[in-house]
Amino acid sequence: MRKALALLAIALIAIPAFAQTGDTIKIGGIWTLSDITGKQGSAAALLAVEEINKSGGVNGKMLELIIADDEGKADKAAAAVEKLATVDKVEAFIGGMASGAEVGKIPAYAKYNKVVVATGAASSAIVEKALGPSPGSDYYFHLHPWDYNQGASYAEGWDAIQKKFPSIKIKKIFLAYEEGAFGKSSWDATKLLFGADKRYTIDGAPFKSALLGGGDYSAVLEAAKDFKPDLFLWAGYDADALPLLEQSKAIKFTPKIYLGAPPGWPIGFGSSKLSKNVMLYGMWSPSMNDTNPASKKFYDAYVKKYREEPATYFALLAYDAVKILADGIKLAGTTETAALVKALEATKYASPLGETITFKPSNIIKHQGITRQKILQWQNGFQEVLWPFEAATAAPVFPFPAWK
Amino acid sequence: MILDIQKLETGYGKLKVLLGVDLHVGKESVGLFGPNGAGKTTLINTIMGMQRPWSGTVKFDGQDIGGKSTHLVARSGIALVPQERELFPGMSVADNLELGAAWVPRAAGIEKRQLDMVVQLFPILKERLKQYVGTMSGGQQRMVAIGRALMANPLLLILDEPSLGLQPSIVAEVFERLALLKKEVAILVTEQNVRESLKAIDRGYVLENGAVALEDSAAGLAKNPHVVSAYLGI
Amino acid sequence: MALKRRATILAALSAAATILILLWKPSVINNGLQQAGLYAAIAIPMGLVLGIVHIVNLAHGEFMMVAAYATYFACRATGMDPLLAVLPAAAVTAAFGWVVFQLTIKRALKAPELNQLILTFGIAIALTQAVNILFTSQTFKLQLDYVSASIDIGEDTFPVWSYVFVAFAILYAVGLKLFLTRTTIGKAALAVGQNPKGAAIVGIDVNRVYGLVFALALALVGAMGALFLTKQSIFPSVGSPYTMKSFCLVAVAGIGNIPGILGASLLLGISEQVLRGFRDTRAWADIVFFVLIIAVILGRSIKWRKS
Amino acid sequence: MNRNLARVVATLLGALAVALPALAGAYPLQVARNVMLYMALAITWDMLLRSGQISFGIAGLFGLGAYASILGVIRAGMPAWASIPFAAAFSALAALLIGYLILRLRGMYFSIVTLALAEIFRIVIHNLHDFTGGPEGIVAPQGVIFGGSASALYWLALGGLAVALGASIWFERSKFHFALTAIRDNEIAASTSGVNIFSWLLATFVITSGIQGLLGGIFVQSYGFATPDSVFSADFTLLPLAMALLGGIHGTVGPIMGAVLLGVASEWLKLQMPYGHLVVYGIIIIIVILFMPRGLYGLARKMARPAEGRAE
Amino acid sequence: MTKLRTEHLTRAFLGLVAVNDVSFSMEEGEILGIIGPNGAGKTTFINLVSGIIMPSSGTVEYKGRDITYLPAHDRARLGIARTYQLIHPLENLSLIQNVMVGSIFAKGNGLRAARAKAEEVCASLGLTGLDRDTSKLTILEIKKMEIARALANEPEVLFLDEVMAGLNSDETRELIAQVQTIARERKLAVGVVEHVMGVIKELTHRVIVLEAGELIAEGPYEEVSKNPRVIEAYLGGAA
Repeated sequence: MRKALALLAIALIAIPAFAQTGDTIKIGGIWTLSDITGKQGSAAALLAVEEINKSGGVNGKMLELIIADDEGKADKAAAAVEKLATVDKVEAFIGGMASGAEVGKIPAYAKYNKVVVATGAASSAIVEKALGPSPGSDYYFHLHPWDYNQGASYAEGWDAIQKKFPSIKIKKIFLAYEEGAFGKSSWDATKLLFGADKRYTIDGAPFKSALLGGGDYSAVLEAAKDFKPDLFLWAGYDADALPLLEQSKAIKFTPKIYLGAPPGWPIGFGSSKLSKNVMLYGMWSPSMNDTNPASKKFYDAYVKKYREEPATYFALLAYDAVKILADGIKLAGTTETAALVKALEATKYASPLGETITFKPSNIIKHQGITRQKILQWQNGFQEVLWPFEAATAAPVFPFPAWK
Repeated sequence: MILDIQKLETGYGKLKVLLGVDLHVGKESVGLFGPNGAGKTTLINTIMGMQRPWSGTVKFDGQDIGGKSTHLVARSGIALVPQERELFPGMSVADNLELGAAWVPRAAGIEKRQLDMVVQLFPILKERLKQYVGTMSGGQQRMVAIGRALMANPLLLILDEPSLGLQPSIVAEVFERLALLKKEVAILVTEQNVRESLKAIDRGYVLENGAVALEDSAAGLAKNPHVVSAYLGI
Repeated sequence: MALKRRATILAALSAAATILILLWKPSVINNGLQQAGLYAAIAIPMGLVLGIVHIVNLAHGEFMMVAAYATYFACRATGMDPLLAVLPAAAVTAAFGWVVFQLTIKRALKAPELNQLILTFGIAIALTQAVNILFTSQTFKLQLDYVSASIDIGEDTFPVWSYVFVAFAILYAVGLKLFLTRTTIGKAALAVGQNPKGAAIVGIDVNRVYGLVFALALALVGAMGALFLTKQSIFPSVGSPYTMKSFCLVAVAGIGNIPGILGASLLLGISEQVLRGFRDTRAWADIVFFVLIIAVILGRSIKWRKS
Repeated sequence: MNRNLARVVATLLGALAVALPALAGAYPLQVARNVMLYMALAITWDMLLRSGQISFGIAGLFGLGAYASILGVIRAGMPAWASIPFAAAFSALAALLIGYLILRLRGMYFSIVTLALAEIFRIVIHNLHDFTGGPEGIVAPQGVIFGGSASALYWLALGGLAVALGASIWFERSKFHFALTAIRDNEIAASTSGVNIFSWLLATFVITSGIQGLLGGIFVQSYGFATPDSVFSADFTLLPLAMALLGGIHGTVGPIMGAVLLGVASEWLKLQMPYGHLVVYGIIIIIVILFMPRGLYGLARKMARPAEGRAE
Repeated sequence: MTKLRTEHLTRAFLGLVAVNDVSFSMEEGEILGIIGPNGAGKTTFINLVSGIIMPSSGTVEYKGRDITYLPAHDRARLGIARTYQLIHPLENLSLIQNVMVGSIFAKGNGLRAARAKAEEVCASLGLTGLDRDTSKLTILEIKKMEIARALANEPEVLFLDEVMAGLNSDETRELIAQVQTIARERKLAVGVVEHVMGVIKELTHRVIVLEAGELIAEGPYEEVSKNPRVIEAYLGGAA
């Protein structure tokens, strides 16, 4: 709690403090500040700005980050863009998390045609569609993988893992997905990518996430148990993580691989006995500090500044967004859109997320950053990266142990 | 003097309803008459603390109770049988009666005695102690309301239109019982059924337009031509 | 009387349905019962407040959330089991609720019901957001072994922990029934609920009873907060869906009908699970709740018009 | 005198609303659009409330209109502008059918049934994946209406507000005022004075629902997408309700004042304290309800005639 | 000419018969007193005739037309109007607006025509200060307003339920005179429920007496008031 207050105080002080510097490059950052992703995302972005300014700024100018809250709503998000663009006169935007709020920003973004380095929004059905094809959406640099990117990367990852570890054999996959947009798009992607390939048999069932008033998984778990999957995976939220495991244990449901794909994990999940050998999809874990110096540098700086762990990879995405943008401006020597877009297209940024970010076309837009998520596993209380192998921190433990 | 009201004024919003009422009740049974809108119910509400006095005093048993909360007035020893009965329809007769005594210090420890008295007064209630009040007829409910008030072992019993909505035969019965009661407790009763109630009271006031128009003994009222023409016309 | 007959018919029908489902898919009944217990135990205190204080408390679930957070931090600090915290949580939440009542709701008791509704809506926002500032939107969860308790019957394994909610729901319903019909203060509360004016006339301090009943309801909510924590994750907005569910259950049961909440919860819990049991109806499980509400209320209104 | 003052204020506000695109930047315009949307919803909610019926189903009819509009464009090939009146008609028709069923209910039961219906609409849209896009939502292929022009979108929102305002003022000055007030004050006296209670309630429900659908259409076309969670958000029910109550109910002025208060307060607070402003928002609601039970407008009227304070 | 007639009108609530087999009729220009002890069913009877509640059995006829199950608002349109025992001003409407309601909905007048009609009716009752809130009216004014609202319906049958209750003797006298004038000038059939017998005596041409829901006597007041059954009903037990 003290940490939270400290963070709050710093954030409150930070905004006006930067506002006072004279000749600056203003960047607008929009997040849902009441959400942990927005809170830590904005904090990490501030950290990046501070680091850049400490090392002399960008082309002799200081960076200034102005933060606005979208409250997770489309209309408020649109107002935030307008405010940053016209009142604060920012020269580029970063931020974003929920797709429903991100779509609200797009008309305004398009109107101002300033560079946006987006940190969230995975929904191709609404966000990517609303952005539309190049060149209309060229200003938009999307860091987070689209939902179909994620699905494709898992298919790729599991192929690779099975090849490398012949003892791991997956034939039947069951997906328990929360019934909202996130779960549904995961299900669509899974069906498409794994189902098309005859090597896998796919089944799935929706559940109501505890985040939205659910929390009883008995029906979906019974269905999964009847299906006897090799890989059981669930797409829900952090609130579902432990209750799902507890209820799985209660009905003695033991798939060979038990995998969760929430955007974040509950506090202290690793210290729970049930976490043992649970696999997960994600982008980053503190265990990468051991293998990846960029990760360690970010982690240490963040913990030092805010005295709390970054609990979500959205913090790193926001940090990266600032760094990528700053590098782009350095290269372009201006924030003028056409030049900056060109400069950003040349991005080769070694991210603390453990990969080098470049921008390539995705299904609709021209500038997609990360396309792969990682496959990780909880081992001894830590998230160890299994795949991609270049970022791996540990070998998989297989199979998932039977309940005692 | 049990109840002593002097120069009482009150009203609703800007409308003054009582324009200086003087009224007192000793160890006796007093009637309060008057047409609808004369202020009878307002006067009772003011005594009971449901209506704040604008000026004047309300003394009960030597204490000023003007403006006190209703529950404190009730605990001090005034029991009311309201016009609308105000019973607890979803509770049994026994519970309604019990609640009449439960919160009044004067009734503490003698609930059994009071209950005996009530069922003696209204034998029909004895058979129906378990019945929900909401399922009873208006007349029976009126008896429960009177019984509930008596359970409090009150010093003063106020009855607001006890015959309202009752068949004539039951009206007669109620007033018979009231006549029996007046030895035990001081009574203030408002009534439209003047003739019947005159049998049960010692003295009466006629309230008109928020002021006492007439005060006389029961016998005097029965002879008064104004009362006869206004209330006993038939 | 009509009520009793209807209840009997309903009971008979649901008994028959239950047996059928039991034979076909026993886990549906097992899970439905436990879910019903959770719904009922949370809704009953709201029914109590609505029945006696006549306030629709839109901050109901938020109070449970606050209780769960308090319990979580107490348990984490002391290593205590949340089951031991049930009573302290009840006491603390009751005290908290009493203070909130005195500061806010009491002043709005005579206001139009819409004002009360928005007042408690404001309280709900303030509580949720205050917790959000203090603890962020991240989820917290205690991990307890007994939550995964189960019983094997033949080939099937039945989880049983959530029967603790059923036990509490029954405890609440029976306890409140006894309290309201057997104790003096309980009878006073019932009397206030049925007729506040009549209650004042017999010497009951109506405002005090309102405060006490509100605090009592919050004690029950607080205990549920501790219990809820055993099974579910907590986060700032965890309570609000339960506010709405409780509100609807209370309406279906009929205001002031606390045992009716048990029935309504049972109906809801089991029908949800039945729909979730079929592949084709899974996604529609949510709708059953609202369809039932409308059916019951419309059905009842037609009956009213007839009589 | 007082009435003249009100007229002057109204004229000034109207002029301000019309002149705003010329005077203000894109940010105030965007905020004004948000405020106007909620204001219009608050007014329509209040219009039904004048009969004593409390609807919790605003979000349902709003969302229904939103989907009618966007699906009208996508599935039926309507032009975007035409889909907005279509949304109004669709919600009005839905209200007509529902109204027949539920307008005999009173009090809390009416409220709960409207709430449940809103949820049912949401779940149905949520589950008809192939037709509605399901939980992931659906995007208008042509993008935002009017090419996203800030002033055009402002006019569109102002137009929606004007429809709600016009209807509300019409209600206040026509037989609706007499019918609804009489129904609210005393249904029995109303019916023996010849008021056909059910018909007037139905007409009011259909009209206000139609406007709510219209606003849904405007919302969806202004942002170019719909998801069940965004257009059926409980905010569209609770915020208008809170705004109307805080401003003062049973009239056009109160909801306007309430919407300005809450709409501007929420935006202003956000600038003052980016983290945690929603707590203050909740506390504002609590304080206003406790200390101004008749809302801002009620308070203003009370202060305007202090001599007559005593009654009530 | 017979304006209103009931045949065997009966209404029971949960087994309790409130109005039992009442047959009566009202003629044009007649002021009919409806009397009886508290709880005799007078108000229920008026509720049945004005359509607020529906009878369990029996019929109601208006100018020869069967209106037994016609809703209240349609009866108001046909020409049946009434006031209420407990005064119920439409408190959120002003005095004149209260009166206009009758004209607008029962007669389908536009607002302007309704206002003119309401002003005319108010003038005939001596009501002034027409734009006041109802909270600022005296009891007499509220009573008159309720009568005015009923009259604005342009009814042919008017029921006044305890309209004199709560008035002092001067006010009562004033209102009696006005009701008589109105009934005569507008050729109304008026039904009057009153407790104060002086009013009934002065105002009515004929009375019917209800007791426990049954019609027990009918005729001119002088005649009925000597009927022993009536005396017993009123005074209870042996008088």
